[in-house]
This record gives sequence, C-alpha cells and structure tokens, in this order.
Amino acid sequence: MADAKRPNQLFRNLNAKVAALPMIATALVIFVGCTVWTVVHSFTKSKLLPKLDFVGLDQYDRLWSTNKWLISIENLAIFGFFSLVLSISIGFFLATLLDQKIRFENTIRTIILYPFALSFVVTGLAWQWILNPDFGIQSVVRSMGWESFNFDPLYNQDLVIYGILIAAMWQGTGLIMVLMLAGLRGIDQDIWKASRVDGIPRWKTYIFIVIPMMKPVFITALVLIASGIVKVYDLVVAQTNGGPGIASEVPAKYVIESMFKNQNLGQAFAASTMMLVTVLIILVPYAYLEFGGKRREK
Amino acid sequence: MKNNLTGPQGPKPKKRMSPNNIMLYGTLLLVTMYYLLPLYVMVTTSLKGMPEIRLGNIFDLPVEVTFEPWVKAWSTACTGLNCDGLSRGFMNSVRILIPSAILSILIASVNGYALANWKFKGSEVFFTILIFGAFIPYQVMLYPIVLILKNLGLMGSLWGLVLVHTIFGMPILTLLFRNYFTSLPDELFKAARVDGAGFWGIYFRVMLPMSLPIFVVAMIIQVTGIWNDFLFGVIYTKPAIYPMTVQLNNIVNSVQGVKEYNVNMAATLLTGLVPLILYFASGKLFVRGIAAGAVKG
Amino acid sequence: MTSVSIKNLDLNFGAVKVLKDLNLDIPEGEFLVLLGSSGCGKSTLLNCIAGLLDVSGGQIHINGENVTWAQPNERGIGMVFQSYALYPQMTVEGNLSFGLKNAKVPKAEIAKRVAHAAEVLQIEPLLKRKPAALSGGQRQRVAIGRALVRDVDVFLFDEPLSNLDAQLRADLRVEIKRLHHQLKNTMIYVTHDQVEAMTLADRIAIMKGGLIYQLDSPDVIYNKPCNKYVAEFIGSPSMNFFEGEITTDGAPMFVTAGHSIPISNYEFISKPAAGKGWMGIRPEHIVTGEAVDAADFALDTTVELVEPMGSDTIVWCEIMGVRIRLRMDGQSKVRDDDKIRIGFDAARLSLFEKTTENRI
Amino acid sequence: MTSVSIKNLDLNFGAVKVLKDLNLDIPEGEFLVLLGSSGCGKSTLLNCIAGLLDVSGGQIHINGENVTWAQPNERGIGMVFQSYALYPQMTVEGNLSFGLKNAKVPKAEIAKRVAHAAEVLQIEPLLKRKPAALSGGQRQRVAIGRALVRDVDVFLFDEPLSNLDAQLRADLRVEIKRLHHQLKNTMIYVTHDQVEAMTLADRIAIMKGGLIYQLDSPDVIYNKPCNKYVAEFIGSPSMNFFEGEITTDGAPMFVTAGHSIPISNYEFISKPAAGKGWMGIRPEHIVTGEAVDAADFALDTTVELVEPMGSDTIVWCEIMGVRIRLRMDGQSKVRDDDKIRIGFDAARLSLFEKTTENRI
Amino acid sequence: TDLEVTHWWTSGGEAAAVAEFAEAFNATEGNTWVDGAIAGGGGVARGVIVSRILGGDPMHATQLNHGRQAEELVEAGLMLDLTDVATEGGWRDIVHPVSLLDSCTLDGKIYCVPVNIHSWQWIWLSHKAYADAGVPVPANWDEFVASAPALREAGKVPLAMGQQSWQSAGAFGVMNVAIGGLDLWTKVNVDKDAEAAASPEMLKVFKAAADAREFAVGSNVSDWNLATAMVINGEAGGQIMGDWAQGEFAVAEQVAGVDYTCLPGLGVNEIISTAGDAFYFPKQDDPEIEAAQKELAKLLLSKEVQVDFNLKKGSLPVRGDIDLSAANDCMKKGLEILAAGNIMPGGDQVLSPDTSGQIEDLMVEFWNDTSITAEDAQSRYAEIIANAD
Ligand SMILES: Nc1ncnc2c1ncn2[C@@H]1O[C@H](COP(=O)(O)OP(=O)(O)OP(=O)(O)O)[C@@H](O)[C@H]1O
Ligand SMILES: Nc1ncnc2c1ncn2[C@@H]1O[C@H](COP(=O)(O)OP(=O)(O)OP(=O)(O)O)[C@@H](O)[C@H]1O
Ligand SMILES: [Mg+2]
Ligand SMILES: [Mg+2]
Repeated sequence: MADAKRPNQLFRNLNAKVAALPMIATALVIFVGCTVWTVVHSFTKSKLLPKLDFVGLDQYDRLWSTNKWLISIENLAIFGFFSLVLSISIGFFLATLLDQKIRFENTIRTIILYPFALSFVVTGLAWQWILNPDFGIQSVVRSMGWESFNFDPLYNQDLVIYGILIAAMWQGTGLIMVLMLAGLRGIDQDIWKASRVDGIPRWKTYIFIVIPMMKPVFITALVLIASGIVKVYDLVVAQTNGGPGIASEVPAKYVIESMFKNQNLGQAFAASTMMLVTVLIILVPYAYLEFGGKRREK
Repeated sequence: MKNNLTGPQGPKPKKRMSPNNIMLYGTLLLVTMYYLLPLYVMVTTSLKGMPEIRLGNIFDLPVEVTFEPWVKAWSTACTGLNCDGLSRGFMNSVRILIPSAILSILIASVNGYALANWKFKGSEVFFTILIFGAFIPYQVMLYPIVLILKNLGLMGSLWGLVLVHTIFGMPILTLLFRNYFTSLPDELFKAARVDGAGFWGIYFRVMLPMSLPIFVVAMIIQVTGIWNDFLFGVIYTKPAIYPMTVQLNNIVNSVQGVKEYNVNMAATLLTGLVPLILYFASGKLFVRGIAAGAVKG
Repeated sequence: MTSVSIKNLDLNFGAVKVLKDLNLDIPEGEFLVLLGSSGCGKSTLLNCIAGLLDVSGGQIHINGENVTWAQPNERGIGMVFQSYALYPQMTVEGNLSFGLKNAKVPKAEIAKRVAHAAEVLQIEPLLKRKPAALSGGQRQRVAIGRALVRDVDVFLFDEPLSNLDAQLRADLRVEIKRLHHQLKNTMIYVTHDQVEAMTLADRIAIMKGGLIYQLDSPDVIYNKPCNKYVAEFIGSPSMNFFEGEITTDGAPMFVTAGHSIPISNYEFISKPAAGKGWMGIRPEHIVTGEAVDAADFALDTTVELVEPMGSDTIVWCEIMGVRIRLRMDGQSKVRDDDKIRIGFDAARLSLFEKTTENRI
Repeated sequence: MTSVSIKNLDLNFGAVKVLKDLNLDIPEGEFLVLLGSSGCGKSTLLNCIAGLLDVSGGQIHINGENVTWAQPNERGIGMVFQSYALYPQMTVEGNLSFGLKNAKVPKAEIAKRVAHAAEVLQIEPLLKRKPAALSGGQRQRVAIGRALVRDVDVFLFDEPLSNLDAQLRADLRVEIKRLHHQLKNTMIYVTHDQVEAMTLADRIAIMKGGLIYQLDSPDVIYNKPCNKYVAEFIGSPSMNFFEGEITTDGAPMFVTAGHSIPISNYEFISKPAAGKGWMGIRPEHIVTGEAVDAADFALDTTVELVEPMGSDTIVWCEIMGVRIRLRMDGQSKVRDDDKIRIGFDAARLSLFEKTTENRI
Repeated sequence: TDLEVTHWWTSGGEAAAVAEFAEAFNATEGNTWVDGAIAGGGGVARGVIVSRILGGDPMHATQLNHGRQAEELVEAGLMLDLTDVATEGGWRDIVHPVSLLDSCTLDGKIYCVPVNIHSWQWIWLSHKAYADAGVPVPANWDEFVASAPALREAGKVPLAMGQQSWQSAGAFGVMNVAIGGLDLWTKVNVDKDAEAAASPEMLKVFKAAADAREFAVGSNVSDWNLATAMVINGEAGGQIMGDWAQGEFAVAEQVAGVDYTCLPGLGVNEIISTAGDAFYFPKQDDPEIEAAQKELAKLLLSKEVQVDFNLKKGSLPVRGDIDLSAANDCMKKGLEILAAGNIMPGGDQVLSPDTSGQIEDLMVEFWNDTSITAEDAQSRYAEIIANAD
C-alpha cells in the first residue's frame, strides 16, 4: 500500500493523460504545428511545392495589392457583419415566436431546422436555382404580370453577396433558433411572472430583461456563427463560383485558388495567414469576455 | 352558491382571431414558407421532365410526375466514363461515415470526460488550443495535412479521411462533451471513485449510460458534417472511395449538352437524404441535447 | 372590509383539477399564510390571485372589485418570488423603478417612491448595485421593494425564504413580520415551513390536494387541529397517535391496547359519542418527573433513544404498542434504556373520528 | 484505537488555503459531526479523508495505516452524498454491487453481502427498481447500503439529509442514529444543520474558515461553548450577547449598561480576571414567571414581538440596551407590549474575553 | 493491371473522346482503365491531382495541360521519365508541331505525352440566329460587330460568354492575336514586355474587348458549353471559344457550314495556337504498373487512337502523319492552317499558372464589370505582365 512518500505526479491519473493524448496531439501537431508551418511558408516564394526560399513580405505586398483579395475581404466583412446580425436577430426572433406556446411548435421547429442538415453545396444549388432570373422567382413574378419586376441578386455585382446571404441564412438560422429557444426555456419562469406583475409588455420584457439574461447563449451563438463565417467557401462555389466577375469572391476561395489553380503556395499561405489573423481578432475579445470575465467573478 | 356570482367569472374569454394571433401565425406561415420553398422546388423539379422544366415555372406542381430523374441520378448519370450515378458514392459515404462518426465521437467523448472530471496540469491549455482550432480556416491546414498523411502513409486511404474527420470534429465535439460532463453531478463521479471504479470503469459504466442526449447531438452534428463534406473527401481520397458529395459535384458539374436540372435536383435530394431523415427522426432529442450541452458553459 | 375574496374558485391544468371550489375571505391588513406540503396547490392559488393563471371557474375580488379577468398589474398586488426573480442586469434602483417607468409614472414621483421604499427597507446604500452583488437577505428586501414602490394593497409571497440558510431565514422572518406591523398591508404568504407559518401568520390556511382543510389562527391550528391530517402536519416532531375506541358508558374513556384513558376533561366539540377513533398527543404535552403525579393518565416505560437538541431533548419510547416521541427539557439527563414515568392531561389531547378523521 | 487520524493537514485550491494545519483524531466507533456554515471547508475535509482530493500537506491515517496517497477505494471508507449520487441507470442491486464488482469480489459473496445490506436497511423489495422510482428516504438507504456492502471501517456522510423536507429529515436522522447503534462503525458526518449535529453526534467539530474551533460532545458545545463564534453558531434562536466589563473587586460582577450581574456562581475556566468581555445567555435559559424569584439576576421589561411556534414561543424584548430573545412555553399567553419580569442564573451564562472572544 | 487515370473531361463530347482511350487501353492484354474523372474543370481537378501526387498516393496517369503546370512536379522527380518510350516510338519524328514535345521535355528527358492540339482562336456563329435577325452570317470580326445591333433587336445575345474566368481570359487572348497581331502577342506573352502591353496597339485590343463585353450582356450562363448551347439553339449569335466547342456541335448533330460557321482567328488573322492536353505518369514503386504506364503512353500516340480520339474531341491530332478524311469542315480548316505553319504557342506554355491566374482574374472582372474602362484594365494588365515570371 501507499506509504508516506508522494508518488510521482506525472503518473497520477495516468489513464486520463493517456486518454487525452489524441486531443493533445491534435492541438499540438495539427492546430499549432500546421499553423506555424503555414505562417512560415507564407514568407517564401513557394510555387507548386513548399520550399523555404524566403522573400520577406513580398507575398503580403502582392496580396494587398490584388483587387480580388480586396474584394474578397470586403465581401467577407459584409457577409460576416450581416450574417452575425441577421442570424442572431432572426434566430432570436424565431425563437420568441416559437416560445409563445403556439400549436405545431415541433413541426415548425423541425421545418426551420432541417436546412441545417443540408450541405452548403446543396444549399447553394437550390438557391442558385430559385434566384435564377430566367426561371426563378423573377420570371415567376414577371409571368404573373408584373413585367418590370427585378430580382436577380446573383447576377448583379452589387447584390450578389446578399444573394449568398439569403442562402446562408436559410441554412444556418435554424441552429441559432434552437440554441436561443433552449436559452429562453432556461430562463426562470418567475422572471416572466415578475414582469407581468410589474405590468411590463412582453416585447419589453424580451428586450430589457430576457436578452441581457441570455448573454451566455448569445456568446455561444456568436462563436458558432463567427467560426463559420471565416470558413465560407462551398456555398459561394456552389452558388456563384465567385461571379459575376469576381463580385462574390471570398478569402477561403482565394486561398484555394492560389494554392491549386495558380500554383502559388506562398500567396495562398499569405492569404491563409491573413485569415488566421482575422480569426484572432475575433477570438481575442471573446477569450477576454469568457476568461477575463470569470477571473473577475472570483 | 354558484348562482349568486355576478360579473366576470371563470376563464377569461379568449378570442381565437385576435390581431395578435393573426400576426403571430401569419409570420409563422411566412417563415415556414421561406424555409420550405427550396425543398419544395427541389422536390417538384426533380419529379418533372426536362421539357416541362423549360416551359413551366419552377413553382408549379409537376403535371406529369416522373421518377426518371431519380433513377438517373441514382444509377445512370455519368461522370467521365463512370455511368453509375450516385449509387457508388452512397456506399463509399457510408463506409466513410461509420468509422469517422464512431471514432470521432468516441475520442471526443473520452476527451471531454477527461477534461471535465480528471483535470491535470495543462489540460486546460490544450483544451484552449483545441477550441482556437475550431476557428482556424481549413485552408490553413489543408496542405500540411497532406504532408502529415503522406508521412503516416494514409494519404488516399479511407483511414486517412477518417483521421481527418476525427481531427476536425474534435474541437466542437470535445467542447460539447466537456460541457455536458461538467453539468453532471460531481458527486456521482466521486461515488464511483469511492466504489473503486477507474478512469475507464467510470466512463463506460457510469457516464456513458447517462449521456444519451449529448451523444445524439454529437451524432447528428458529425453525421451531417461528414456526410456533407466535399473538400476533404475530394482532396484526401481517391476515386475508388469518393464520397457521395464528390459524385454529386461531378454529376452537377458534368454538363452534357443541357443542364438536366431535374437530375441535379434529384441527385441533390438523394445526397441530402441521410442527414435529412436523421433530422426529421431525432429533432426533439437534438433540441433537448443542445439544451443540455451547448447552452451552459 | 375584505381585502381579497375568492369565490368558488376552480383551476384545472388540462384534466387535472388543482383547485376545487375554493372559497377564502381575507380581511384588510391580515397576514394570511398558506401552508401545505409540496404540490398541494399553494403556488397555484397565489398565481390565480395575482392573475398569472387564468382561473377555470369562480371569481376573485380584490378590494371589492371583481378582478377575475384583470391583468396582474391592474390588480393592486405585488409579488415576491422564491428565487426573487430580480432582473439581473439592472441595478437595484432599476429593478425598483422598472415597473413604474413602464406605467409612465412621472420621474420625480418615481424617485420619491424609490427613495421611500429604500428607506423603509434600509437598502439605500445598495441602490447602485446589481442583484449579483447582493446577499440573500438583501435580495429579498429588493424583491419586497419592488412591490412596495408600486404602492399595492396586497402583498403576495411565494416561499420567499426557502432558498436561504437557517440563520438568515430566522432573521428575515422577523423582518417580514416587522414590515407587516409597519405597513399594515394585506399579505398572503405561501410556505411549507410550519415554523414560518406559526410565527408569521394572523391566520393559517392548511391546504391539501387543492382544498383548504383548516383556516384559523396559529394557536387554534396547533392546539385544536380540525382533523388528523392537520394535527399530524403541524408540529415537529409531530403528534403521537393511538388507535382505539371511545367508550361513553360511564365517564368517557379512550381505550387502546388494553389501557383506558379518562377523557372527561377533553373539550368535545359536540356531545361525545362512542365509536372508533384516534387519540393524538403532542410530544411537548407529555410530562415526566414530578408533573406526572398531577396528570390525568400516567404509565411507566423505557427510553429507547435520546436525541439531545440543545434547548430540548427528544426522547423515544414505546407505550401502548406505539413508538412515541416526547419532548423534554434540554437539561434533562435521561439516557438510553432509562426507566421513566410519563403522563398527560386529557385537556391536551386531540381526538379524531376513525373514518372521517375529523376532530370530535 | 484511533480509527481516523489527520495530521497537520493542509489543502489549497491554487492560492486559496482551504484547510490549514488541521489535526483530528477519531476513535473507533465514534460518530463525529463536522458542523460549520457554508464554505467553511467541511466537504473539503471529508473529500480529503475519502481521497477524492489530493492533500497539499500533512498525512491521513485510517486504521493505523498512512493512506495519504491511496486511492479512495483502498482506504476502507464508504461515502454517502447529499444528492445520494446513485447511478441512475442501474437498479438498486446494481448500485449496491458496483463497488464489489470493481473489486472483483466473487459473485456468491456479492449476493450474500447485498442481501445482508438490504436486510439491515429494509430495502429488499426495492432491489430491482431504479433510483428514479424510489422516494427520498429509500434513496438515502440505498446510498448507505452502497457503503455497507463494501464492509468499510469508516462511513463518511456529506449532508445526506439537506435535500429532504423537514418531516423526512427528522425521520431519517433517527434512522441513521439507529444504524450507528447497530453497526458501531466510525462515522464522520458533515452538516450545517445544528439540530442534526446535536442529535446525532458523539462529538461535534465546529469548523470555520478551515479551522476546527471546538471539538467536544454536543452537551459541552451547547452549554460551554469555547468561544463566542461557537456560542453564537449553536442554538436557535441564537444566544443573546451583552458587551460589558468583568469586575473582580469583591464578588465577581459583569457590568453592562449600568447593571451589575453577580457571576460568582459562574464556572470560570481559570481564576476570574477583570477586563472587558461578552456575556452570553441562551433564550431558553432566561426564566419568567415564578422562577424569576430564584434567579441570580432579574429585571422588568416589555414584550416587543411574540413569535408563537406551537411547542414554544419566542419573545423579543429589550434589556440593558440589547434586543434579546427568550424562549417560553408554547402555552404561555404573552402578547405584544405585555410587561414581564425575567431573570437568569449565572451558572447558565457564557462569558468571553473581549478581544480573543475565548471563554473565560 | 488497373491504371487509374484522372482527367476533367466530363462534358458530353469530352467524355466520348476519353472513352476512346479507355477502350483502346482495355483492349490491350490484362489492362483496365479506371476512370477518375473530376468535374468542375481544371481548377478543382488540379488541386486534387497535385495533392495526391504530393501526398504520396498518386494516380497512375493524369491529364494536365502541358507546359508550365507540371514543371515543378517533374523537377521534384515525381513524374515517370518516358524518354525510352519516346525514343523507341520515334516521337520526335512523328509529333507535329514538335514544340509540343518540347513542352514535355526537361533536361533532355521526356515526361509527358501530348495527345491533342487545341486551338483557342475560333469564333462560332449560329446560322439560325442570323437568319432570325435577317442579317447575313458575318465573315470576320468587323462584320460581327456591325451585325450585333440587329441581333439585339431580334432579342438575341450577340456574343455568348460563360462566367468562368478562363473563358474570359481565353476570349481576350483570341482578340489579342486577331486584332493586335502575332508580334504584339509574342512581345507581351513570350517576352513579357510590359511596354508592349501598355502600348496604344494593345489599347485597341482592350477597346475591342470592351465592345465585346457589351455584346455579351444577357448571357446568364456560367459554363462554356451552356454558352455554346446558346449558339446551337440560335439564342446567341456567336461565341469565341476553342475548337473543343466543336464537340458540342457534333453531339447536337449540327453540321459545319450548314448550321454553324467557324472562323479561325476571328476571320481576321488565321492562326492557331498549339496548346493542348498531355498525359503525365506519376512515378510508382510497382514495376508492373510502370510497364502498364508506358504501354498506355505508347498507346496514346498510336495512329488509330489519335484519330478516334481527336474526331470525338474536336481537336487536332499531334501526329502530322495521319489522314483525317473523316474530319469535318472546321477541323479541316485547322489542319490546313497547321500544315501552313501558322502556329503560335499556347498560353499555358508561355505563362506560369500564377500569371495566367492573375490575368484570368483581371479578365473575368473586366468582362463582368462595365465600370472598368479599357484603359484601367490595360494598365492593370501591363502590371501583371511586368511582374510575370
Ligand atoms: N403548468 C402546470 N401544468 C400541469 N400541472 C401543474 C402545472 N403547474 C402545477 N401543476 C400541478 O399542480 C399541483 C399544484 O402545484 P403548485 O405549484 O401549486 O404546488 P405548491 O403547493 O406550490 O408546491 P411547492 O411547495 O412544491 O411549491 C401540482 O400537483 C403540480 O404538479
Ligand atoms: N474546486 C475548488 N476550487 C477552488 N475553491 C474551492 C473548490 N472547492 C471548494 N472551494 C472553496 O473552498 C471552500 C470550502 O468549500 P467546501 O465545499 O469544503 O465548503 P463546505 O463547508 O462543504 O460548504 P457547504 O456547506 O456549502 O457544502 C469554499 O470557500 C469554496 O469556495
Ligand atoms: Mg410552490
Ligand atoms: Mg459541502
């Protein structure tokens, strides 16, 4: 049996450490290792194959003077802003609708959630089809007699990113709605009663009392959406393939094309690194909120 | 006694058609229409013949229902020289899905369990890195992973893809499981330790049987994610094991003369069928699991 | 004048009837406690009064007005919840004034009322804090303040103390009582803690299964429970019961397990009748030592278990085939297996009819 | 022989020192209760004994063996938790046998032990049920059974009753006490309910801030608290305190607010010394009515508030500048604003030094 | 032996052509062609091909545009050296123009098999469209420009254009040669002369492209063959597209000269580029597979296979010594030009993928965004040329 000596700390709960090995390996090798590898290679002039010919910041110079990249970034900003705002507000709004003790709640919830089961490729194709001016909504409305009706977001340089947004919302709001609904259901019923006794209208209760109480849910939702935004690729490829022109290019597509089509790995890695930086810009405030906040509580 | 009551009594009469209700159900109707529209269009289109598609409008019901497009999408649509539609991809997808889903969920659940109940020095650090990993765009890791798989000798094999899915599923799933296991009463874990159960004993005999909701969520997330994946499927495998989505891409993008929208839609629906069925079948559990694992923490 | 009057109230959740034809009149300024075990419908009744639940039948009058269909905020009631339900993201001041702002009360008036409530409740220094930064007791005061500022006639409390620890509970109990003395509002207070009920109430309504079993002052409820359920429910440790028979040939007697207990000193509600019945005696009404000599009935027994509780001691022993508890002074030095003599007075007994279980 | 012995135990959570150089010896067969307010480190200490927390310093011996670094199951302890922590997916039988199966005990032996435990705890008919289908009391018995089957030397309880309602709590308390009589194992029991502590314990350890303030029998703790914290913590309603000065010119006196209370009958620990101090008297040690005449000290006062509690009544009044509580019989008919005369004996007082707050 | 062959030939005509290879290879003793088609064009497919080769699990043979795309893979020693097969088959003598083989050569060793010649310099005109509009089918670019308004009036799109970036860049390249002349083209694309790219002559090309941009308004299709379909159906007047468009006409059973007209060099400057597809054979460990690879390489250049393949594909054979009597009108025109030596190198042979990619991006932007003037586009173009490697 154990004696007074303290056993080696490394071997205490060895099983737990062994079980965590896949996670440790993934964290270190994939997430740290690959990132470092990519960042390092972004300073080289690798073409088809990774090589360590360092060229300083050349790739970044070129990146930031390339119109396609600038448009990509602009699109990402617009897309990101609107998908955050819309997903959260639509998701919350739908959740409040479903929270009104309505009939058919399960059915409606399922209907709103099902697009989440479909891939971005499918989503993109379906909406490309619906938004096609020659036989989609536009032509249907026109054939009903409203000849001047114009609705062709996917063929309009200025609107195309919103066309993509429509599809993205269709696919993604369901999950946010479910999250919000779970959050709403988790709110103490007494709060509702208190606000009724105080004579506060329902909508005010939602805005001034319930939303502030759901901060953790909103953060979770924010993180979920944000992590998807940077990665957006399939949807664009399936829906517009960056067109018309390069009006709906996005950074992830820029990376993939630099990597495989243009065979300029250095450029691709520089672009990926910039994406990584974007992610960090999003994550650091979150980490601060999450971990900084906890420290304060103590 | 009851008779001498005057004035309002009993339940307040409710108007069925109050403006509020009309607004509420009206909005819900519009919302459901928006969400159902694409599915409706896909289904009707896939049941029409090409002439009807060219002439009619996409919102019309098919005049003449034909299952031809489904048959074609499933078994005869061509990509290059292969004219067996999605059928081949389906089996591949299943072969990829099962080990990937099982492995990734198992590993993530064990990780989450270790993180929740057996914290050790540094475990939080690794976990934080892992969560950061969820945000890293795939593109950043696409290339280095090719090299890693090459060194492991797994490039192009089913197991390489399984590994990739396991890796990329890990952050979100681990978070999910960690939150869930943290929300289980600590005392249960302590009781099991006093009873002499070890790391695995507690995991299998105590924790697992209590984790159905979160496993359902994890399963749904993984099944959809893996089933719908295209990028990894095309880059890390080879034609012999291409998943259904690659096949779908091939069918949709192999334009032969005219775009056969009906076949494309049928193929699209066929590809989405597995996750869709899963959703319709387990929506309730999913919502419950989300509430159990994702909202907290 | 009755402040709250409930007439033939029914409430169903779907097929489940929770409240059944309930009648209750509460005079102005009364502190009424609704007491009952979990699930008996206390909160449901309170919610009906507050207008948070739609009644299925009957009427509710507050201050003479029929408010059966009125909105909660129109009823002149304020409510304090078990979890306090403070709005967590607002300061104490925000919590107090939110309802008023909403009712479009002028700013100056709001400030005045908040200041007054804060003074009454002594929470002035806390006005700028958020609920998370308050202790349990302070939260409770804020919750009361929320009702106070609205200048309501009736305060409703739903187990406001049950989340607190014993010490704080005892302190706040007294504070609520003081507040009632000061404000003189009608208060309806739900609890399942009998100590709270006994100490706070002007009258207690004992509820079970959606019915009010007894509605009386604490003293009457404690000493003259109207049926066996109430007798058993009130008092801790609870009353000891003996099953037996009442005989009226000669002086009335209660016969159980071969013992005959004289009950001529018992205050019967009506003329005593022979028949099966229950006899109940509270642990603290069983006497020991010298006092036994003066008791109506006495016998010897052996101590089985002693539970010292500081201020007093609970002693378990068996008499007449029943394991009973009796309460002794905290200083008494009885031990397990001691032989003791115990006794009790008929005047302190409660007798119940066998089938109806009603007091006789 | 000591059953559990804790030597210089330290425990830190990061920078927070929760237990500080704690020493405790528990003889075999003792029922020790750890009592203290929330957050004082009771559960932490219990978890250290159980091996569920790694100690930061010091040693733990159980049955003479140093088990400081042993796994929980190797220590010969069984533990019962507040929520019982029954494995929800296993039947009662599964719950009972889980530990034995882990220890690779032969099947026949397991069956025997489960049967025995079920008999002791009278849960035979429940063996095939799952925990969800059990009542609170039954669950608790199963939880105890889980320790019982493992045939351990030491039972650890972490607030096993605090989730239950008052009635059940009182019943199960007695059951635990009976079980201890029957099994005679060493038991360590954590609670913050003083009634539980007083009724169950052979000895009580009063904890605060990770330190043991007093370790003594309930009787001593109640009547001779070793410092003001313990005095105040134990007893409900709690002790009344007066600040004042002890004078020893002549007969020793306690002087407060102009009154001199003779304390020559007080049992001083050492020779009485003059100096500032606290005087404490429990509400139930203040007498009224005829008994006042025999008291060491008496004065007149006015009743401020009466809290009838059925079996007894708490009366609030002010004497010597302090608002005090006194406990009277449940039958006494005092009313608010009555004039009463009260008194107490010096032998029933507790005196504490002003700065150290230790008993003198 | 099973040989897995990847390619991105998935449209109707292309698939039919590649089937000829497969059939021929399957006919040889014990060999099977395992088709690894990847749809979506070279952009998608090349990623897959390169990562698989790099990842150590290469396919056994793959289509790539010869030229600079595979340079680095060859340099890294990942490709099979075919010199022995080439010497044995006397490829230097049979491949015409021999520059095609040069593109496969590195340090004197041959690493790929050219299989066809594809020329970009064609405009395809729909007889039906012009008949509907009541104007004659134009014979050159200027006439085409002149007739455009008439087509518009008839509700037709004068010039069909897909949305893919390579189409935009390709069409521009065609106009570059046709309108600016071969010298200018060579200076810009081969010598990477930025001054020439910024010259007034070049501006003319951009202006013409800007005009063409107007003609293309209204063709809401993305894939090139859908644009071709517009020409076939008479919805569009014409399409600037490489000779592979012929495959689509063939599938639609249209006859050159009757249903449609093809004008090499836009009818202005009759010249064709000699780019084309080639097959590479990634190195394998297994000698058996290597043998099969070499067998396939030999087969790809054999006379019969060349004929069958190119007839289906609509491209020109890489052998000068075969008789293509079965060829249609347009193909014959091409063969004549080829025989006359009016040839130029293909874009992929002179520009790195990186540079072509940048030009494609510029062009697709230019073609779709009318707010970009010819001058703007030209200056950005000149900059890309200046930085080209
Ligand atoms: N929304 C509801 N739907 C159906 N039944 C309900 C609902 N709310 C309460 N009940 C039922 O009504 C009965 C009374 O509930 P109520 O909350 O009034 O009990 P309570 O006396 O307040 O108990 P507690 O002391 O536990 O708060 C219970 O049996 C409960 O199950
Ligand atoms: N895992 C932990 N990390 C940091 N601090 C902790 C942890 N667990 C407990 N503490 C702190 O240690 C102190 C003692 O906690 P412990 O749980 O032992 O209290 P307790 O006496 O059992 O209280 P209760 O009666 O509420 O159960 C508390 O101040 C608590 O905040
Ligand atoms: Mg309640
Ligand atoms: Mg504790």
